[in-house]
Amino acid sequence: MQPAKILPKSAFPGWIDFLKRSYTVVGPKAMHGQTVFGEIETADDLTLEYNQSVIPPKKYLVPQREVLIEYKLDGTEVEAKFNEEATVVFGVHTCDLHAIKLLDLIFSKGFTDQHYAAHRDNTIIIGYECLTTCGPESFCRSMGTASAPESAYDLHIIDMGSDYFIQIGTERGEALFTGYDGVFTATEPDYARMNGTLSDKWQRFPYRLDVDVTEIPDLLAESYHSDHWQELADICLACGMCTQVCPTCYCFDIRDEVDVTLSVGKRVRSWDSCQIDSFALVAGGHNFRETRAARQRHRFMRKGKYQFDATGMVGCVGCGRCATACLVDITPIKTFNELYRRQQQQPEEVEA
Amino acid sequence: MKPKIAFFDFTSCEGCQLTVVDSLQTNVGLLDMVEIVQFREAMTEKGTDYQIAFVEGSCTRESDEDRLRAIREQADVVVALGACAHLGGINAIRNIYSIDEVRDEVYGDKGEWYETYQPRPIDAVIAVDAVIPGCPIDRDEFIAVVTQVLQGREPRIPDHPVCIECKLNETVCMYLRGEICLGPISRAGCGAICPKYGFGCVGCRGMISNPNLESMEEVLEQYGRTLEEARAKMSMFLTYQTLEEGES
Amino acid sequence: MTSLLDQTRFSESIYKPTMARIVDINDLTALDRLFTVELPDGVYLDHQPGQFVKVSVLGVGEAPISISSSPSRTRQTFELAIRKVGDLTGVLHDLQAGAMVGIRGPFGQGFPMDRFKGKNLLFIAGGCGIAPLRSLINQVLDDRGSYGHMQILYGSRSAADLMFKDELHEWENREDVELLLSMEKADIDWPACTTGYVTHLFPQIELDPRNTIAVIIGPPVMYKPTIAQVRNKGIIEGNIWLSFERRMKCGVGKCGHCQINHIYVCRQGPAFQYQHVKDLQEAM
Amino acid sequence: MTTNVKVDVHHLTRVEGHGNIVVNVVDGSLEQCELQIVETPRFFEAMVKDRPYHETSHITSRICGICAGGHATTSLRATENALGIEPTEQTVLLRKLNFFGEILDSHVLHVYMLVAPDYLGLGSVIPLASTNPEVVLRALRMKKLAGDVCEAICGRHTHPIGMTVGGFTHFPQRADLEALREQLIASRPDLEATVELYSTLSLPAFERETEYIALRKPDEYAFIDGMIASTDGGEWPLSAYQSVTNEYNVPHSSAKHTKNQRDSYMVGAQARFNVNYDLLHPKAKEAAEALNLRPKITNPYANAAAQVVEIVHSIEEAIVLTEELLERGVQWEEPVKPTRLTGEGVGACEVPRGILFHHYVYEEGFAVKANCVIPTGQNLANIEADMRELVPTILHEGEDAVTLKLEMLVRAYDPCISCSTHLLDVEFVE
Ligand SMILES: Cc1cc2nc3c(=O)[nH]c(=O)nc-3n(C[C@H](O)[C@H](O)[C@H](O)COP(=O)(O)OP(=O)(O)OC[C@H]3O[C@@H](n4cnc5c(N)ncnc54)[C@H](O)[C@@H]3O)c2cc1C
Ligand code: SF4
Ligand code: SF4
Ligand code: SF4
Repeated sequence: MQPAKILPKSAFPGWIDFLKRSYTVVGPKAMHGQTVFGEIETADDLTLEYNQSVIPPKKYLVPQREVLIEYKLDGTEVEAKFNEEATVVFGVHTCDLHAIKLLDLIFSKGFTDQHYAAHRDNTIIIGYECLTTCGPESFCRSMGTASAPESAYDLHIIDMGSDYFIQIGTERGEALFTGYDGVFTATEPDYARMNGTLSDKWQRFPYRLDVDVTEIPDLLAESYHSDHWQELADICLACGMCTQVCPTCYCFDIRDEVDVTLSVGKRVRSWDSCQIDSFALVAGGHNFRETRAARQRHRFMRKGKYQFDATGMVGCVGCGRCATACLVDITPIKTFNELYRRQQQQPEEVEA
Repeated sequence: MKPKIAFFDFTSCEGCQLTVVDSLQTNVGLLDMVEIVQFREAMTEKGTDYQIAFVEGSCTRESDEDRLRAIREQADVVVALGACAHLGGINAIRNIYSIDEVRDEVYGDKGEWYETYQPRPIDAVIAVDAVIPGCPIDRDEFIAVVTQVLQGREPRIPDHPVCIECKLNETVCMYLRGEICLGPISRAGCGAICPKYGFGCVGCRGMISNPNLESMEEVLEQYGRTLEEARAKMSMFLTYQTLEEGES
Repeated sequence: MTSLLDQTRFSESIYKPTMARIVDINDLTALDRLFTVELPDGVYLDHQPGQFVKVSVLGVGEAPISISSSPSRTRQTFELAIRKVGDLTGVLHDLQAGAMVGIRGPFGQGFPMDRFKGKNLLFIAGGCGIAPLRSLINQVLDDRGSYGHMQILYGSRSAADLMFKDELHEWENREDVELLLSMEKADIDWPACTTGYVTHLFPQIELDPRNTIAVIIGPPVMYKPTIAQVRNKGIIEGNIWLSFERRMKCGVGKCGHCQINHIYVCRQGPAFQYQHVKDLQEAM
Repeated sequence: MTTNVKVDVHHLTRVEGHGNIVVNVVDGSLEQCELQIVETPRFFEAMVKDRPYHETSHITSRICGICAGGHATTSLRATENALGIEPTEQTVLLRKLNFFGEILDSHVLHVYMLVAPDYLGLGSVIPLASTNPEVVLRALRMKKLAGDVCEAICGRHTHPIGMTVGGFTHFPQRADLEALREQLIASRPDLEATVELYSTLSLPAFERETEYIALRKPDEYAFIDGMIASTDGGEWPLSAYQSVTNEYNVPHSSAKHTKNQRDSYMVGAQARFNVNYDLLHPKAKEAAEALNLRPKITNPYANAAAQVVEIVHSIEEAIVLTEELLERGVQWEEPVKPTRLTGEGVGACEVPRGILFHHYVYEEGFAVKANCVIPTGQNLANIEADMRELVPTILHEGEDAVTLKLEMLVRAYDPCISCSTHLLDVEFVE
């Protein structure tokens, strides 16, 4: 790995200006009491100390709405469309870096999704080490996502008070400093300070899960027939907010949109949600996941087990977004802990 | 041959027809695709030979019914345009009063001058093939529905809650701002424009077909709002539906 | 020459269809039509019976459709039996020969023909399940010597709903094929036709359970009772094969619509060995 | 000379709402001359009854889809006056900007799509799309600009969202305002072309002097708030609106008629022009010059031309306003809270078609009484007076010509009929 860099905070605004010359720069911005990823004009727009953004930065890799192909209706022209905008995404939290790693696996597995790949190729990801938790709903430490995974970032920033310690993940990350002279190579004492900062942070991150994350897939496998799904279904609004805000949800719909003269059109992909009634509805009216209970189960099984089976990573990274969004307070922590409690109780019940 | 389309207005503010005019701003090509034979708000000609009829407004009197039936008779496709036609909408607010009360209170001694009865959606009178919901309708949805009809397809509108679109906008939830919102039980498709501009959803596109009303009550309670407040909010566009339900 | 799958996989986008021409359209029933599709020059469809393609009409949408023709017959043209049920299929039915459609695929796992060789085959179709099964049947007929005894049970609502009537007659007339029909309304003059569901045909058949492979394709409601009958005949789970239909948007294991528990029907299926799916609650 | 003329225009077209023109001349004498308003009564005053104060503007905006923003603004001003709310300076500026969008939208619709076809001998604007596409595209472009102004401020033009009692619930970003300013400036060639188009149209020659009433403010061409002013002299505070309008019912109309110092008066662009000419933006005055308009205009057909002048005024003032907002910056402000929940108040705005009054009584935050007096209602008596004077002078032109000229006359007033149908008699306790 390349030696890390030290960027004095005083030099940070200049670096942003420098990057703006070649890239669209996006990052966390304060918006009406929330944080939202959006375009950055100057360093002042950035709020690097932030609680979870409403929508994760996945929106830069799998946009909410994306044109896949454009065509003439007579078939004489059919053209695939790809993202071409060179973007730097600033301030991605460690849990979101894990989520991006998972998306990378999904979209390259089997058939490579070239549209995702184009976004990934054009998007430089700058992680930001969380030094405190993101408020009451997050549980990254329990999910093992409170530190940065190496393969997901190009650069990773650790706030060390007066300076930023910047880890280099890739060559193209390092290249962001090419031609910028406000940055220094990290030295031994810098590494020592960085290590101190990192080891200090853990006391601020509580464990919130009663079960070890490695047991989650088995726990869910055993909970498939739990009554708890119906209990969740009783209160679930089936509004789909939980999946929209989740950094590891990527299910999508594809539709054709045509101009009113019926001459040209495009095939558009947009986010979909397994919590919506019609998600698994087929012609003939058969709905393979008709009940809210089956849909809630599917959601948590996906997070806890199916995505693990497919990628080796648990599909929930503990960001807590869905818990914040859900109006009836269905949360992964409560759900996982409740399933665990029931699993623990079960043998005793059998004995009694 | 270009399909002939006609627009009809019943009791309404004509905002939906205006939105149709506005949709031309970005889709002027529509004029090449169809022949508009009637559009009273915008043209003098009145053709009676048409295949597609867009009907705006609620049915609010006996004589409207005949007009509606005549439209149904002529048109192959009848599309309800906007909340007034789709739901009864704003016009049905007064349905909480009996028609006699309306006569006495509102008309006074001039009650005999004007014909009226309890406003209703047009599908209470004739079969409707498609709806473009909303107050007012969404321009893009109008164009999308017309396009689908031109393609010979059956238009479909979303049947999931407004919340989903609201989250995509990254709007601060109205409940967190201490306001009430019908988003969780209302039909999306508007881009959650009301919460986006700071006003809790009033359900102008109608309810989704499978709302979790019990849970909605819990949401209200959890955020310190009352069922009465929610009912009041629902009464803006859904009075006709609420009353119908109460009767059945 | 490139195979369509390579064309799909290595085109700049897996979502970009190859434009192909409909060269022939024939009515099968009032609701079903058989489309013969011709790929552009230099592209051939290299498919397995049981696989599907994504068919699209530009400006309308895309749907997964099983390939109904056998790979043993043609390479540049293939057949799709399509039922008019909704948006896209409605528009497809309005097309005339000569129209262009988009094709991606073939996708999914078909039936493992090598494993069927030397075995007796029991094919069970309900309704439009005959469309994908026909690909398999014709493949076997074209290489008849490699397989054992062949039985086809086909359940249909009425005579008017029978698909591929000409071929049914052909199969009926062959010595080496045993074809039994069931109809809810048996209003046809047919040598072996029983009133009722396809499950009512089982008492009429004899088979060697140890050497028979059963393949079942039909509407969702058909699977459970039919599998029960097949099991009843003594056929083990490992010798029962099924094919599933689900909502599918991408066809390549991304969009999530076709998931049954952890399984993506579009990638691991649509053809499944019964034992791999029998415990999945959402499967049947 | 035979002098039996019967005009019966059933459901007048290219106007908002349903109205019929009925004229019956028997043996040269005018037996009947009416503009019948046959729209079903809407009962808006009854609809807002028992509703919380922050909902009234959302309901009353649905009186009319074309001047929805005007109704909403007027309603907000009435509620604010009733509940003792003084909006902030920023609120006043944002509302004004939105209002220019509103005026622009409605006027462009009227002058291009509703009135212009008459002068070009067409039944609608649609054939123009193939014969003179640049005219139609220009109209659509200008309407889009109007819609964009409203969208930036309160979400949409028809049934605005972001305006609320005491302020706003949404604020334009700097980038939105910058984009607006650019668009507004870029529309100047379209303005010139609009003025030019109208300078070539020849209006029917008809003059009838009447009383012209509009809001007036000392320092600006009034659209929101002000005193009620008349060209016959006199200024009244808003609270005295009933003594200005003197509403009365007539049997052939589901909209009430009004009169002030004469038997009828006129409101709308022409009245505003006559009352407030001195306060027009200089560029608007230049446009008036080019259109040969000087106060006081007494030909009612010229109302559409006066609207063209106001289009210029609105865009030029909107540019000034956008610059001012950019300079001072737009802050997120909580709406001003009511100082009382029981009270009575009147609000008035110059909506596109003229002066609009909303009047509410609230008890404990809920509306108990409401009254709206709508511009078209105020113009009805005046339109009929025009018709009565006009018909005898054109009888010789034949039935078709009489019909067309009467339709054009009514259309010139830009009537908004569904707005004006209200029948509720409300007694206000003084
Ligand atoms: C592997 C596989 C193989 C298949 N093979 C064949 C085949 O060989 N032949 C064949 O005919 N079919 C086949 N199908 C089925 C075929 O894919 C569907 O019939 C087709 O997708 C229907 O598309 P459509 O656009 O016509 O219908 P749609 O219009 O998409 O839907 C039809 C019905 O679905 C429901 N629906 C869909 N979307 C919505 C919504 N948003 N809201 C409410 N309801 C909705 C409605 O009930 C509607 O009537 C196969 C499917 C799979 C998965
Ligand atoms: S399931 Fe919830 S907590 Fe877990 S990653 Fe998704 S949004 Fe975050
Ligand atoms: S639905 Fe709303 S916008 Fe449309 S006509 Fe009715 S009141 Fe007006
Ligand atoms: S504001 Fe309304 S629509 Fe938006 S998330 Fe909250 S409840 Fe749902």
